[in-house]
Amino acid sequence: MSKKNEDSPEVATGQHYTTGNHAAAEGSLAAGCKFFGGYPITPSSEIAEHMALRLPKINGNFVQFEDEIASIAGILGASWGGVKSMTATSGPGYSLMVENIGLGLMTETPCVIVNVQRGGPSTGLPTLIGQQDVMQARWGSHGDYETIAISPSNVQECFDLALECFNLSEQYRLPVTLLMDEVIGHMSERLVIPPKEELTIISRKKPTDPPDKHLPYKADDSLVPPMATAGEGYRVMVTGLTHDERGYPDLTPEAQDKAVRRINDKIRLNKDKIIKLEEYMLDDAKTAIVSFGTSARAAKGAVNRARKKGIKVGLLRLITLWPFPDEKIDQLADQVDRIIIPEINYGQVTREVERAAHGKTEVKGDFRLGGAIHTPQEILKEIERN
Amino acid sequence: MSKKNEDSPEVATGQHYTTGNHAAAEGSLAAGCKFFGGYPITPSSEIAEHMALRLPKINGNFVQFEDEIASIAGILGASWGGVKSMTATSGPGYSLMVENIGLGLMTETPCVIVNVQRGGPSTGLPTLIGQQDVMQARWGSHGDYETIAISPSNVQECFDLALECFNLSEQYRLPVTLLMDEVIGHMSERLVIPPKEELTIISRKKPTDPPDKHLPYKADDSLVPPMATAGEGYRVMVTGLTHDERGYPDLTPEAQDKAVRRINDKIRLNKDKIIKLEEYMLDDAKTAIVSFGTSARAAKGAVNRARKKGIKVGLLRLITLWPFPDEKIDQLADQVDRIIIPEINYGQVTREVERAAHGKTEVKGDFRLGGAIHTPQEILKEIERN
Amino acid sequence: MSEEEEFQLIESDVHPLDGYLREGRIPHIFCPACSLGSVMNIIVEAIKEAKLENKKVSVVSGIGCTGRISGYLNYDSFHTTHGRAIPFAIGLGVTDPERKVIVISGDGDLFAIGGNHFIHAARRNADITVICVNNFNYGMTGGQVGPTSYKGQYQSTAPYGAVEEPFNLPDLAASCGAVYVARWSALDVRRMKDSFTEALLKKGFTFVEVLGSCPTTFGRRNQLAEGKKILEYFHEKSEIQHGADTKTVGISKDSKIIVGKFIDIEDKPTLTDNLMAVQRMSKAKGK
Amino acid sequence: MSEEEEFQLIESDVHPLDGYLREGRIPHIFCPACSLGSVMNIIVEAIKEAKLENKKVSVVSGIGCTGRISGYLNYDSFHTTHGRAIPFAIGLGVTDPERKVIVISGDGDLFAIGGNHFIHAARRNADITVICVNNFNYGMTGGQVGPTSYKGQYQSTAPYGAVEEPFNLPDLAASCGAVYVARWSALDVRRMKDSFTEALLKKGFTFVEVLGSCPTTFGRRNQLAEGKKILEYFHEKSEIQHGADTKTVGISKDSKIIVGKFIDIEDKPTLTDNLMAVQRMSKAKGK
Amino acid sequence: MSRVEVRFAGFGGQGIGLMGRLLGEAVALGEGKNSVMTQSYGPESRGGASSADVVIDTDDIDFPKATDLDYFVVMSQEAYSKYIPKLKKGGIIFVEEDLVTLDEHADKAKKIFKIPATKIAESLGSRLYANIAMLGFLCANTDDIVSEESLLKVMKTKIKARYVEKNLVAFQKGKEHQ
Amino acid sequence: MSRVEVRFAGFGGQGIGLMGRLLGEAVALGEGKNSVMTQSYGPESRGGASSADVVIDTDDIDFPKATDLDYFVVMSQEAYSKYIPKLKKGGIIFVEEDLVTLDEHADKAKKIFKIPATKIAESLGSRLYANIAMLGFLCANTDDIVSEESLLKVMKTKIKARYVEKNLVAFQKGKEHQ
Amino acid sequence: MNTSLDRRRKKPEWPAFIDLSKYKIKAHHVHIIKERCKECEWCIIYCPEEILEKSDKINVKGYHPPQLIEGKTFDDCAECHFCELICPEFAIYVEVPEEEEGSENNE
Amino acid sequence: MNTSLDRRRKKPEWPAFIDLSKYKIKAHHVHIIKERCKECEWCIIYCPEEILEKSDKINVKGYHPPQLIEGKTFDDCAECHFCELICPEFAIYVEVPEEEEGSENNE
Ligand SMILES: Cc1ncc(C[n+]2csc(CCOP(=O)(O)OP(=O)(O)O)c2C)c(N)n1
Ligand SMILES: Cc1ncc(C[n+]2csc(CCOP(=O)(O)OP(=O)(O)O)c2C)c(N)n1
Ligand code: SF4
Ligand code: SF4
Ligand code: SF4
Ligand code: SF4
Ligand code: SF4
Ligand code: SF4
Ligand SMILES: [Mg+2]
Ligand SMILES: [Mg+2]
Repeated sequence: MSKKNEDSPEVATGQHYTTGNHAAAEGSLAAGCKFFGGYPITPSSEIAEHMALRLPKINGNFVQFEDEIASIAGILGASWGGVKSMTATSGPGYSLMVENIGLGLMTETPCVIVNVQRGGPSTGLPTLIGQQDVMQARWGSHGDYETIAISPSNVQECFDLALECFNLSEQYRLPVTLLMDEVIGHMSERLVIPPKEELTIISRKKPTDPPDKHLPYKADDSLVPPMATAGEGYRVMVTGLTHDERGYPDLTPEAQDKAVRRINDKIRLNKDKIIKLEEYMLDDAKTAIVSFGTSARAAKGAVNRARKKGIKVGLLRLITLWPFPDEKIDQLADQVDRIIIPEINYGQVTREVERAAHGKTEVKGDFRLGGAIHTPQEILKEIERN
Repeated sequence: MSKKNEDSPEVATGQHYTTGNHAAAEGSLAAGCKFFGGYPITPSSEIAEHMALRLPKINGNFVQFEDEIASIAGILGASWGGVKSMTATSGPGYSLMVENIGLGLMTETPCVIVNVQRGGPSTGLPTLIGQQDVMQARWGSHGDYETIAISPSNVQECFDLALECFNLSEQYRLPVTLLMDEVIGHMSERLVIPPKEELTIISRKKPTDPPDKHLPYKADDSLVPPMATAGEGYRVMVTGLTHDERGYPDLTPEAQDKAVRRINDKIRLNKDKIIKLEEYMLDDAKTAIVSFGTSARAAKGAVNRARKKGIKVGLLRLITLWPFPDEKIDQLADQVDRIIIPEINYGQVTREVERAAHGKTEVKGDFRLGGAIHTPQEILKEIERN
Repeated sequence: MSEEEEFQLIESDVHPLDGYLREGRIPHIFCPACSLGSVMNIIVEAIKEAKLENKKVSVVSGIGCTGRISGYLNYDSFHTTHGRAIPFAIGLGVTDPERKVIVISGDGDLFAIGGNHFIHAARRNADITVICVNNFNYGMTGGQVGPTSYKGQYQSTAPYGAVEEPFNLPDLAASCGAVYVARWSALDVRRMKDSFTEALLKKGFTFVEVLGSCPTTFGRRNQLAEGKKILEYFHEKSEIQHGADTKTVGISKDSKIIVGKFIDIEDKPTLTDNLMAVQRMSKAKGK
Repeated sequence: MSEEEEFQLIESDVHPLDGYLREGRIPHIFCPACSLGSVMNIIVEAIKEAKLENKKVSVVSGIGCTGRISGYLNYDSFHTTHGRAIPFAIGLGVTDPERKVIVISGDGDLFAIGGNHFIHAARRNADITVICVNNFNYGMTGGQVGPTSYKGQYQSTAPYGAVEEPFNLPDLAASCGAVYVARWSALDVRRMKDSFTEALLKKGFTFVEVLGSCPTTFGRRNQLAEGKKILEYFHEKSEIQHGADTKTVGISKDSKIIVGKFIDIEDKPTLTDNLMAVQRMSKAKGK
Repeated sequence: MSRVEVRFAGFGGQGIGLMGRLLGEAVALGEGKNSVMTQSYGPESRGGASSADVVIDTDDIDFPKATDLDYFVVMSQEAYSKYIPKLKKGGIIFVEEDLVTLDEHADKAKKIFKIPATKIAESLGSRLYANIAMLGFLCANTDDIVSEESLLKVMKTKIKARYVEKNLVAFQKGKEHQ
Repeated sequence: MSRVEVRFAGFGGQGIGLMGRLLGEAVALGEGKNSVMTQSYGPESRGGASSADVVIDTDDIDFPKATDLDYFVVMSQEAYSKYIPKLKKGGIIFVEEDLVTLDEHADKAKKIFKIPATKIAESLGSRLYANIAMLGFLCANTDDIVSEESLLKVMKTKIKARYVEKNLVAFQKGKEHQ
Repeated sequence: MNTSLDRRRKKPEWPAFIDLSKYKIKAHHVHIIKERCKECEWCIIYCPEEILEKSDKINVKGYHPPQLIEGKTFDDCAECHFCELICPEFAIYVEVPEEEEGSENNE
Repeated sequence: MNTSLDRRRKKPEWPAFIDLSKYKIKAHHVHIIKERCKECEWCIIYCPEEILEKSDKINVKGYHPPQLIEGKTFDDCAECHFCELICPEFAIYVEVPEEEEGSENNE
């Protein structure tokens, strides 16, 4: 894929036939990403490779670090240097990153981490699909935090949602995870990239008060403080220790409550604005399928087939996995007799649905443990079982 | 603390006044731990320090590695070398270990990891309490797995449960987490260590078939295969890749299903044997407190105070956090009008209780975000609120 | 007697460098007779001396007593995670080639958990100045043995004395490609300042090792329980050997301590130079 | 024409070394003309030559094409996580001083993500033999640039050519304290076997770098698309210099490639020796 | 038009993925239809079996993998044995005749096209052109997948400049093979 | 006997933790009562405020921290200001008189004992003995906490051999201080 | 087929990587496991006696395993085992008959 | 109090770490922020002019900040700033009056 538009070379406006990985890279470039720090890992490496090719041309920098820990640390540094930054990895690499993702969460550093999921645990199935890192994206790092994770189901969405990840990351000031899977990452489909003017691009809010008045961790009602970065004269003070509004370490329960509560609440209280869902034939459904990523494609296939047979079934596709759409599930639990969750893991989203459904409907996971995806026929069978 | 018994120098039989950290170290030694690989971190370092002092005397080895990743890798290696091994850390270190904890889970390697929890996320409150790593202990590493995590509430339990962790780890062949917290770790109390003969010590099951017939990853009904280790002539083949019963890499969905399902099911199906709970005044309770670790002490104080006032309240103390006691909570949800969960985090066990209660009772978390513990008075107030 | 007569020195509430420190953060948390305060002092003096524009200076640390230094300094400062100051600094640095990024951290942070980042940054000739305060142990966590502890040194996790060979930091830096390498003890404050200044004014990967005094967790266990004893020790053992072959400057118990400027290489392309070159090439080639 | 006449060589189904390989695992996954198969072959020959007791041999790898070698060998074998073979091997090794632990892995595994473990293991003089097959790139993941890629080398993440200085592996090993350091190209099979044998018979941290042929992901992008071209390249460029100063053996594009045995030090206490000493001291002192 | 499923299969190094990508793109950008191309990799991208599916439809494509093959293009014995059960009854097989021996499973095929693609490629100097020869052969003997024009266009943009010419010859030779 | 709460407080380096540990162990192993000792650390164990709580009870001790101090042993101004609100009305204060200036909050105390512990310690060669001098002073002026015998026994086993003697002297001097 | 011979001509003297004098020449067999060969040609190119060449036959993966050059016999083999050591596929090896007699018909 | 003087006697010549000739001597003030001092004694031990000593006074943390040795005056100070540079507490510093005159009463 080569750039089409000389005026905004970061946006490869036009029609392409490409992979989810390349689309995610292009979406990131379109969002304004100027720094990629990463370490190769199957099945995500094509993202790094594409960024290595594209970034230098738009005066961005690609650094292949010595490992994933350096990569995440490097992109946090770059974000504080004032540029949008990202990395891409898969399960084993994400596991290595969790400590410093925590630093990003605590210091409220915007950046994007792509996890192209493969089968796990451990080295598992390096080249085959898994959707087993859903819970890790939420709970992988120590300490209390809320976070955002988004899951695309086709190549176009890899572009759109990569861009969205940057927007959310800048708006809410946190590392956001684009949780892809191997099939989406390696699948080729048509991708249409609009002209730059048609894209909505959000960047971090900047402080307006002068440096000597500025309190870098004081937030207004949005709960998200504006972000001064290095070199702007604000003499930012950034620490992973519990800190006060000045950013100074303050190792007291009171400071901890204030700081940690806010970084959690800025997501909890803005859930509705953040969460994206696709509802498909749910209106009259008595059975709901809840699914995401590649699985959701098979699920849609199953819904189509079932509807042809007259079965009242619909699909709730979770585009946003975290924050979890508790309210929507609760509502759905009131409506349907059964929720089926096809997922390529041993019951991760199913657990969350179970929690949010409050016992009001039957919740049934349909699990594959990795390496292969459900077929529509298999899910249809599950729908028809009763 | 010095050894008292010349015959079994690994068991410091006698009465001591010591900290939770030292007690956990002694419990590990009593369990037969002969290798500690670690990297210091507050508030866990005293465990390493005590092991450095004690292990060489009993022909064990203490290696301070260059970081936590090397530490966990090292203890996995030692376990395959045929000895019981352990490490101790806190949140940031645990975060660095999750990738290789995954290796331990996938390769079914017994070992014990102590996490003395401090306040997080990130560097957070290095010297102060948190209970914020409960979910991480379950979901920190990528891929699907089940695991065991245990939480002591006093110094004696640090000894008893450290030993129990080794037993479970050897019996079920997996890394087990002793999830302590800063207050328990640093608190001094009386500790009574019984003579060696009175301790139950479990070691990994060994194969009985000859090397040329042996299938290292073939399990019987227990779902736990016997474990041949290096140097025994079995020519073990250990890999974090998905593998077949021979241990050979087998990168197919079928092998994945078989291997990953079993390592999950060996815990899921043995839940009842693994889970340890303390029930306190629950029989006639209309309000239940569910708590663990240091918080459970304050909770017990609150129950005592409330009972004096005639309030029907009881405590379910989760000694085992993972696997989670779903059935017990479900049962409790049938019995009580309300479950209150005091925990030093922003709602981790509360989420699980919410899931397992299936909407049958009110579930209310009572959160502290770290650095301080609830007082009995505060929990009492929560009990009395209605 | 008047105050003046009693104390004779002129009493004051403020220090000329207070403006370079974050308001309200002094007194710092360092122990009495810990040289970290001195090093902090000297860093500020060197930044002044090098005439760097204040807002173009960033200070990055990992975790440890030494790592706390960044947070006291009134520049853009970043107190990251344990061992990760260097990659953070690299990311920060490449976003603006005019920025001067200083990494200040401890021996454990930079050479135990962070060792890999150090050798790679030196190899890449990343544009950062790394200052390591080597106090021979992990101060912050209570005095465990570390990769610079000498054989026979007692620490909480080496109750029978350390047995491993320590790293020779200047040699490690040199063999991985650092363009400037110096070592001074905490007593050599003026030479330290000169080295810091030189390092700051140089492009590429520059490294200064400072032998620090840690009376609390190192000294106490090694018959050097007071800071003044440790400085005395440095004073007795130090020998200046500019340009010494770094292979020869390893430190062992009771040996001479070779200090000085060991390496000062000119004109080696830095990471920033290389990234710029890639940008140029990418535009030249129509790939 | 009979079979015999057509092929002339005697057809067979089994190889004399098959018993040293895990049953049913050949053919291996390595590409045509990848030297990893040869290295595997030579490791087995060296273990035989060193007359090690088979059940006292463990082979540990990280992740990568090279890392797959452990899994084919019919010894106790451990295919760990990326970069972590060395600390795993240390833990494994200390549980039985009689065990010989061989680490075999790639340049990325041992020197990118695993670099810290390497330098620390060398510093500690851990009792392991580390064999690195340096194929100048990350083969397994499709050919990314790595810390041994030379300047100007093309790889998928260096589409404009690599710009960073590579590590000089023998020098890094030497400066961290390895007691045995040698380098051979994939063509030097017999000398490689001798070096492996020597390394296996030595106590402490021994290191052999093998320059491997990776036609698929390295060669293809660098005008060396066939394995035979890479071997030819090694053949042309190699020069044996036993005992060469390791500082001088760095590899750059089109430069000479110095191979040979560079370091062979006697009688340095190993990690195992040191741990034993601690055990003795702990029993002596009544602490 | 309803869904058409094509699977290319062989071993690593034969350029199976490229065949899929070229066909997929030719369909999606050249023919105005939808197409999804997915690949299945062996251990981290080399050795062993390799396959690529192209699913073609005028409608949206929900499920991206091929399950009932309309066309099975096979270039190794291992791949043949592994995937032949997936061939739709009445599907069509394209086979590299020197590397694959068919068995009774192939009987369900409506038609079988055979080509010595590797030999053809070797005659052009490298076995690496075998995939494109096969693609030419496929293109010549089908009419509901893709036009030659679309395929050639994609080949010219997607194949590295210095290899384009030889590949076009290989394509031609494949096309002409009877 | 009901719960007794003792808090020791000062700054890092004064040996506050040791005071707590000695008292806690003396009670638990010497007096047959239960005791829990908890510490609160500053930033990773040095500098700033430091405190140690000892809770003593004949019953099981549920909540391990001190909240209503029966005894407040204070050795720095900062610690005094921070913790004096926690003193139980009618509680007792032990204070290092050279380092702490009391204020009106101290009025709620039943009794206040003052000692120049640091000066006493300095007279023995090091301010490091101040904590033990204070412990002696505490022991001499209370009767519901611990016996001198139990304390001395613990001191002899828990303090490094080479420092025991000086500490015993400090203890004695503290005990004798009026 | 001459490719391998052409290549060989480019090579400098052999001793750079193999010392022929070390290996005494005697009758023995060179074995091939033909389905394993992946045609790297290393045995062919680096055989010090230059007795091997690519065959025309292809194996199941389409590779051409080595064969003896016409006119060469096992007696020309130096028994240096170089082909055996360098073959990455465990496809070629040299076996010296335990007894000189009967070595020709041990199939 | 003589401790620091005793210590000083052990020292070899000063130039090893400070070159006195570089600093011209003139009148100026040495300032102390006494609550910051933690009594490391470095300013005392390493003052090349040996004009400082520990005072008897204690500050709020119980430390004894330095004072001028009896009989010494600011004129004895070499203005080398060594005490200022080495003080880990930012507690002591030297200020040269802008103008020589009036320097005695700038308090
Ligand atoms: C991941 C992680 N592991 C361990 C720690 C605990 N820790 C904090 S500082 C430190 C070592 C400090 O030693 P050094 O870098 O030498 O600094 P010093 O305190 O001696 O100046 C350690 C191990 C941590 N904070 N994070
Ligand atoms: C934590 C982690 N990060 C990244 C990877 C992906 N990965 C697998 S092998 C490899 C590099 C292989 O390079 P090298 O060690 O040189 O081995 P080669 O394949 O070249 O023999 C990488 C990056 C991984 N498996 N785990
Ligand atoms: S512990 Fe050591 S390094 Fe840390 S502040 Fe105290 S003296 Fe300094
Ligand atoms: S990619 Fe390279 S190193 Fe890996 S098997 Fe193929 S040729 Fe060998
Ligand atoms: S052993 Fe092999 S390489 Fe050596 S001469 Fe014989 S055929 Fe040639
Ligand atoms: S060395 Fe082995 S694989 Fe290569 S051509 Fe010879 S027999 Fe075939
Ligand atoms: S400046 Fe300070 S150190 Fe120098 S002579 Fe004056 S008082 Fe002494
Ligand atoms: S150097 Fe500073 S802290 Fe030390 S004694 Fe002098 S004034 Fe006090
Ligand atoms: Mg240190
Ligand atoms: Mg490699």
